[in-house]
Amino acid sequence: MSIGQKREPILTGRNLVKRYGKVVALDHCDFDLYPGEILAVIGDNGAGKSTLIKALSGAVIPDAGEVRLEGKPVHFTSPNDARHAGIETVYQTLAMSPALSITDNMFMGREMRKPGFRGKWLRQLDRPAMEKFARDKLNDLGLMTIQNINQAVETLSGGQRQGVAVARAAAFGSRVIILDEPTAALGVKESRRVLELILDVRSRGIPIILISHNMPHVFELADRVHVHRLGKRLCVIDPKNHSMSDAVAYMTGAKVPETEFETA
Amino acid sequence: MSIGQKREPILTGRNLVKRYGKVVALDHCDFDLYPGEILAVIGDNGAGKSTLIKALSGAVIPDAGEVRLEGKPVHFTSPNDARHAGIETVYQTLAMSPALSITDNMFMGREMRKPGFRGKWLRQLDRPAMEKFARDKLNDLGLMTIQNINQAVETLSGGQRQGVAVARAAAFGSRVIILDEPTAALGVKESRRVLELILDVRSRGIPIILISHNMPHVFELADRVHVHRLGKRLCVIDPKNHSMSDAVAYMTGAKVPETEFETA
Amino acid sequence: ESHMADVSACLITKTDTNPFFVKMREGAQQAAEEMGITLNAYAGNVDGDHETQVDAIETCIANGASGILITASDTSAIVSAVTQARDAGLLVIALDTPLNPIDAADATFATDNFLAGELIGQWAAAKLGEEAANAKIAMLDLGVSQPSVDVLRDQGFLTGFGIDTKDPNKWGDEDDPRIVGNDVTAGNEEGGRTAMENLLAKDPEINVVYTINEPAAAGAYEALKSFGRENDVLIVSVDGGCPGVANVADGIIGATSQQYPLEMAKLGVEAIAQYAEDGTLPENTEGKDFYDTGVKLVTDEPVDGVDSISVEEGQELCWG
Amino acid sequence: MPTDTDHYETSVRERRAEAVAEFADHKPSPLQRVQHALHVTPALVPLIVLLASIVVFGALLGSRFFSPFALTLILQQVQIVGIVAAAQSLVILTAGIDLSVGAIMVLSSVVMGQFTFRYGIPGPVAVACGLAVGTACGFLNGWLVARMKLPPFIVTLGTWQIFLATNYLYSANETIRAQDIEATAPILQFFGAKFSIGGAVFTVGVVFMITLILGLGWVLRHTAWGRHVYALGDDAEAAQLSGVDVKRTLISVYMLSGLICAFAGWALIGRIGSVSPTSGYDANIESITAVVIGGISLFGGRGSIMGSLFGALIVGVFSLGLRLLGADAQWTYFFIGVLIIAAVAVDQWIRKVSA
Amino acid sequence: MPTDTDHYETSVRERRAEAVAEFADHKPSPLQRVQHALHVTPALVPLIVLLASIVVFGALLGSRFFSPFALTLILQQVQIVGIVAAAQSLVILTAGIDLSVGAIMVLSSVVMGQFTFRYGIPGPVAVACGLAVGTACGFLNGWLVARMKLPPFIVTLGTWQIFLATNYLYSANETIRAQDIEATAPILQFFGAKFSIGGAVFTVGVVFMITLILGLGWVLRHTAWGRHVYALGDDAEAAQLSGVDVKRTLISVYMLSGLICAFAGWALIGRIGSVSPTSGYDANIESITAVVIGGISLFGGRGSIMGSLFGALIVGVFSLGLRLLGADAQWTYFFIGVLIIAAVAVDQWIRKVSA
Ligand SMILES: Nc1ncnc2c1ncn2[C@@H]1O[C@H](COP(=O)(O)OP(=O)(O)OP(=O)(O)O)[C@@H](O)[C@H]1O
Ligand SMILES: Nc1ncnc2c1ncn2[C@@H]1O[C@H](COP(=O)(O)OP(=O)(O)OP(=O)(O)O)[C@@H](O)[C@H]1O
Ligand SMILES: OC[C@H]1O[C@](O)(CO)[C@@H](O)[C@@H]1O
Ligand SMILES: [Mg+2]
Ligand SMILES: [Mg+2]
Repeated sequence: MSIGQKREPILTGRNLVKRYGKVVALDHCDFDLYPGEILAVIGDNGAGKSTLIKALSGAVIPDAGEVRLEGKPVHFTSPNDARHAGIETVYQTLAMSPALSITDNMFMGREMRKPGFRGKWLRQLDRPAMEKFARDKLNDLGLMTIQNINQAVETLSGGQRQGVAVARAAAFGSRVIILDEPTAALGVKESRRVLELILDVRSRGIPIILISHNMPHVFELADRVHVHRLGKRLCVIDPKNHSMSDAVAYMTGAKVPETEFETA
Repeated sequence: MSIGQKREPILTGRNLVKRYGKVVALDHCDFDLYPGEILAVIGDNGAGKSTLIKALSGAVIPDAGEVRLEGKPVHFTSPNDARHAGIETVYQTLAMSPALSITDNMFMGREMRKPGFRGKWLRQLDRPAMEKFARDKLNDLGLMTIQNINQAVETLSGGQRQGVAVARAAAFGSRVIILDEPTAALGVKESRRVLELILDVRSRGIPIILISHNMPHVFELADRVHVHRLGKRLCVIDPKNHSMSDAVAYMTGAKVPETEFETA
Repeated sequence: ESHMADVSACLITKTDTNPFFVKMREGAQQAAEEMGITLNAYAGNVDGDHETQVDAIETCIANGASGILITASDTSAIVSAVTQARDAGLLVIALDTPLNPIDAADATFATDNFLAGELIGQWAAAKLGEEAANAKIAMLDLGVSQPSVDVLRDQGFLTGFGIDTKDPNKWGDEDDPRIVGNDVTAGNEEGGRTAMENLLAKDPEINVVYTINEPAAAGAYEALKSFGRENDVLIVSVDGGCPGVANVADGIIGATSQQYPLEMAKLGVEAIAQYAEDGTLPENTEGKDFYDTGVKLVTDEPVDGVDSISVEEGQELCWG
Repeated sequence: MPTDTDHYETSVRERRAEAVAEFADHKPSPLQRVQHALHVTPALVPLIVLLASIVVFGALLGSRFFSPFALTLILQQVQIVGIVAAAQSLVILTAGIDLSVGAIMVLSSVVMGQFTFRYGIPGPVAVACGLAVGTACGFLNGWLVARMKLPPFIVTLGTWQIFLATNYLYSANETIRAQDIEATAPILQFFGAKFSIGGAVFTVGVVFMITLILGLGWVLRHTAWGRHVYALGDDAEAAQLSGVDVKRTLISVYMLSGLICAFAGWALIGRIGSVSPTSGYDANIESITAVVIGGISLFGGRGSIMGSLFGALIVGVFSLGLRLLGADAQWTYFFIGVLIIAAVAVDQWIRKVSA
Repeated sequence: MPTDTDHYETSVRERRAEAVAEFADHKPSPLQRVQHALHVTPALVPLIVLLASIVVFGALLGSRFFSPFALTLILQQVQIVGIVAAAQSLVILTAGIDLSVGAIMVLSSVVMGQFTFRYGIPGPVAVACGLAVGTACGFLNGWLVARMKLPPFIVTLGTWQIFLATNYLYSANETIRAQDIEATAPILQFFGAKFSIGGAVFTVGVVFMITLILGLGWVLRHTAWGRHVYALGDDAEAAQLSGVDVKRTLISVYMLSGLICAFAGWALIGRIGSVSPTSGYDANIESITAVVIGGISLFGGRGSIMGSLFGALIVGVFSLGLRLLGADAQWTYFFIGVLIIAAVAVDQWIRKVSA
């Protein structure tokens, strides 16, 4: 994958600002994602990475600044807005309801209704259709052999859950998929499974934003690395031209980049 | 530091077993800590590391097996028992009460009482003495300049909290100090501060057990590395003779060690 | 008589803590034993607890009882349930407290509550003499839902005292300046004390206290005592239970209108037995729309123009 | 945001369980199988208790208890609590609690009565107004909980007092007599209408209670809204992030709860015939008791609404059974107390082992 | 173990705050300073509300209200709720709740009375037995909560019914007359003994209430046990790991709460003169109301016990003040409802900005 500075970005953020009381979580932050790429976002704890992706995915409404999708300004006021626009997010906390089934969770907030009277007036869910879709999607991604698509998410292992969360994103994310620390707190084997999943999704042409503290993972997967510091983008680097310790030095302020786009 | 297999271990565990319902968290596990060393314990998620150190520190009572301190069998039934024996632990969750002050937290469970009637009969705390002690200990460790020793722990930054937790352990831990993932979820700069703290404590001659997922940290600090897998000690390796990827391969079962004490 | 063995009656009281109802229950139990019939007793949790009484009526129907004796907490609202019981063929007799309307029950065995109030009102007025014109009166009523017994006694007292009651079906609408205020007591000690305190705070010069019953009077007395006013305030009440009469003897209560709950209970049980045997319905007292079980004013300080009995006589007739 | 972290914690725990599961013994014992069945069918325990208590009282009392008449009488006696418990269940499923249910119920019934008698509004319109007032009360609760983010326990502790005081002040504590209602606006007593099948006597209120609970059970299971209610009770933060409009759903739950309480108020008029502003004082505690005995978790997101019907019926069976036995009414309270604690202990046991 | 994760979450948040603080503006505005003051002194808000309401009613009512007599009357009227609220505060500080306080109080007072009159036990011994029964009830609650790990709300919902039923069954609903008590066992009325200073009238009960709350305040602040109560309410898991014997401390809190309720039962005899098994029906809700208005968090670990005294007094001031104004008693409930919601909204506001 090339660092396509000349191509049109698919998702951009300009001058994004978000304050929480006296804390400035986003401080006039810019952001660009190009088609087909894996963009890693790295930064120290509290640098504002999660807030940035929440602003891009409608979970947070920025105080100022602009988000554009395929060049057109968008104003998401809830995660559902972003979803309708084709942006899917796997949050740091996975955002699943443990007591509900895999199907329920995959369709949460965008359930399918039965056709005709029962759907329109009784608002009855079309369970068979939802179950079939869920099963297909899990299979599509060659994910895993889950016995019962109606089992409660709390009965799944951590790796399986992460799989379901990514499958949900992959199934509905037609334009962009965002993953916030998908391997944090995961074991070595399980991390590997998730990384393969990410490459799999990318190979279907969908661009991915990947937030991670794990430098080896970042450098293994990413096409470009967005370094976030003190609430804004410090620079974007090419992992092929930079070492992990460079990245960490930027992140922590030990080293200052010459230009914003070091590798541009 | 040398890998003192010949010396007498200060803390040992033999055949420790702990079951949670159908989960076997400790499966006839052995453990040895030698005087003055930093022993790292590594292992996959859920391998039973935290359970092992809880068994050593009285927070969990093993179903079977024996713990010895300086050769004598001990039967801790609460963290306080282990504390009285000089074993101090900094748990993964820090175990502090956010709304209470630094002093309160440092002395939780071993408060000092005023001398005479007021202490004996009214059970009044000796606040001035406790405050002085807390301040001294934080200074001793050259920890940080905390303005007000009576400020609530919730008003401290994460790094400062970690510092207080380590200071508490260092102040009271005369025999062994146990640290469970002290740098997890910490930023780069703050991690560094904690690592220095650990070296500082070791230089005072107190042996340390360090649980961590962070291989660079483990290999930087540890004298010996205890690899934990499926509820028991798989092997102990010398970080100077082994690579990080060896360690990870053992942890995940990708590679099987020839003897339990590879480096012995 | 063996043919009475399968006859059963129910007694449903407002509470089972007020000594009045405790006695009523004992009296009914004793009468039932004498007649050889079964008695089941139920009660609300607190004075005013209406739903529990409805449940109890339904239970009596389910149990195949021949009749129900009830002292209703909500005299209007209970009517539907009572009608249901009567429709099911049970004889329903109101004890102590008339239903609203009074003919919703087959019969009512009660004190003439208006008269009970009137007697203590007259007595208090006569006792004060000239000063009655400047009296400061505290009215310690039963509850906000104003059940009939509450209204009758209150309005009876005011009438006896010579105060215009305005709407006689309602207390609290009077505008005579001698009334310091009304407050509710739930007919128990705790309520009596707090209500008395509130009214004393409103006007510390209160010198006459009307109370719905003797437990409320006992609470009011505690309040007065704590303000050092126990000796210069006239308390009047209704009930005539032995503790109450003893309080009259001790000068705690000035006068009380004595009721006869044992009589009510006994008559009630007998009426049910009679009805079960041959369907006879009880009769009312001449000229009244209920059977009057009688009321006597108990005091050791009789006044002219008001009939009363002495404490000694009262003690002979008292219950509980 | 405790829900956020609960979720995190759960996911971490799950992960751990998996890693160790590999070397743990997995064959379930018969006891574990029972536990599993109880775990996936939360209304089973209260159902068993209900049936067992019917059998025991039936054995003790014979046909006096075990008759269509007595058994349907229980239905009549629990109808109000049953309807209110349905409302309470909805709120508790969202990890909330509603202490104001009884007050909303009485206030609504008073509005129905006073609108008819004080202002001469036709019965059906007055009923509609009462239902609207109940819904509005629910909206206030929901708004304070969802928008102002105040704890439900405290919000409804406050609105309980407010609604009840409003009820007394507005009604001037006046009871409207059954006879007057029957003459002027019989529709107010509609829920009291009776019909019998054999010896069994049913009222419209009883039919309504059963239909309501079956209907809500269906809606909770088969509509998106129902799934969202469970999701947000389970983990509000996660539900929000995965696309549930948490605030709107919460407010809709409290509004629906208010509406159901208003229906309970209507049923109350049917049951006691009159409009009495002092009724229903204990409805909040009784409904919570039914819900707890019915096995719905006070922490939200778990349990079935059928359970609270069974819970209410268990209380009804004990009350009537003990009364028929001639036992002091206090024994009922005593056993209900024991039952509450036993119910939650069993629940804890089920969760623990099947966790 | 939500506490565990709460802690985790808090620590993570703190860390984040720090990293960003470097580039955030830090100068506190005057408003923020006020918030900070209120945050560190949780009893300040209810104290201000209390003083303000005294001033307002004083202005409206003049010397009828603003007299030593009326003001000490309020103390007498709130003494029972005040004492029970002290017990409730302790439990709520541990993140629990005790719905059985009122039942324990009445049961204890009945035991004191019946032991004297039924068995002829000397007054002081009977009082000691009553206190012991209260403590035993508290122990049962504590044991179920700490050892069986059942939720406090449900445990005490159950024991509430159990204790109350026991009370009725044991007492056979018998009221013991004030005059008999005075003659036989005046010690039972000890808390009712009064003395006056100027126009101010105090009773032993009032003095006990104030001493109790000051004493508990001291103990909570100046003894290890007190610190442990706060620590375990804040985060039970952390407290356990850092060396607090959580179970023992919890049980001791519930036992102390039971003992205090028994004292309230003793004070109740002093107040109403007699022993009446129907008293104190609303003590649980009234005490929770006082605690909530007093600014103690229902989530545990935060707040000062002085606050609940102020909370109880605020309710007392409103009740008497509105009565004296001639307002319907219902207005009191209305305003208390508003006050409850306002109190928690202010609390939320203080936390939010000073967080
Ligand atoms: N809902 C919120 N309310 C208040 N402050 C918040 C909120 N969310 C985030 N913050 C603050 O905003 C800052 C940025 O947080 P953010 O979660 O974006 O950081 P991050 O880079 O994702 O950190 P991490 O690597 O720890 O996940 C932090 O100081 C955090 O405490
Ligand atoms: N209190 C508990 N109850 C039930 N199961 C538990 C408990 N504590 C630990 N376990 C289980 O025991 C196993 C070992 O857990 P432990 O916390 O010791 O792992 P670990 O090696 O420390 O993992 P991590 O690296 O994620 O901290 C896991 O399966 C875990 O779910
Ligand atoms: O509570 C009012 C009730 O109290 C009594 O006076 C008995 O004390 C009854 O006659 C009346 O119905
Ligand atoms: Mg983040
Ligand atoms: Mg661990």
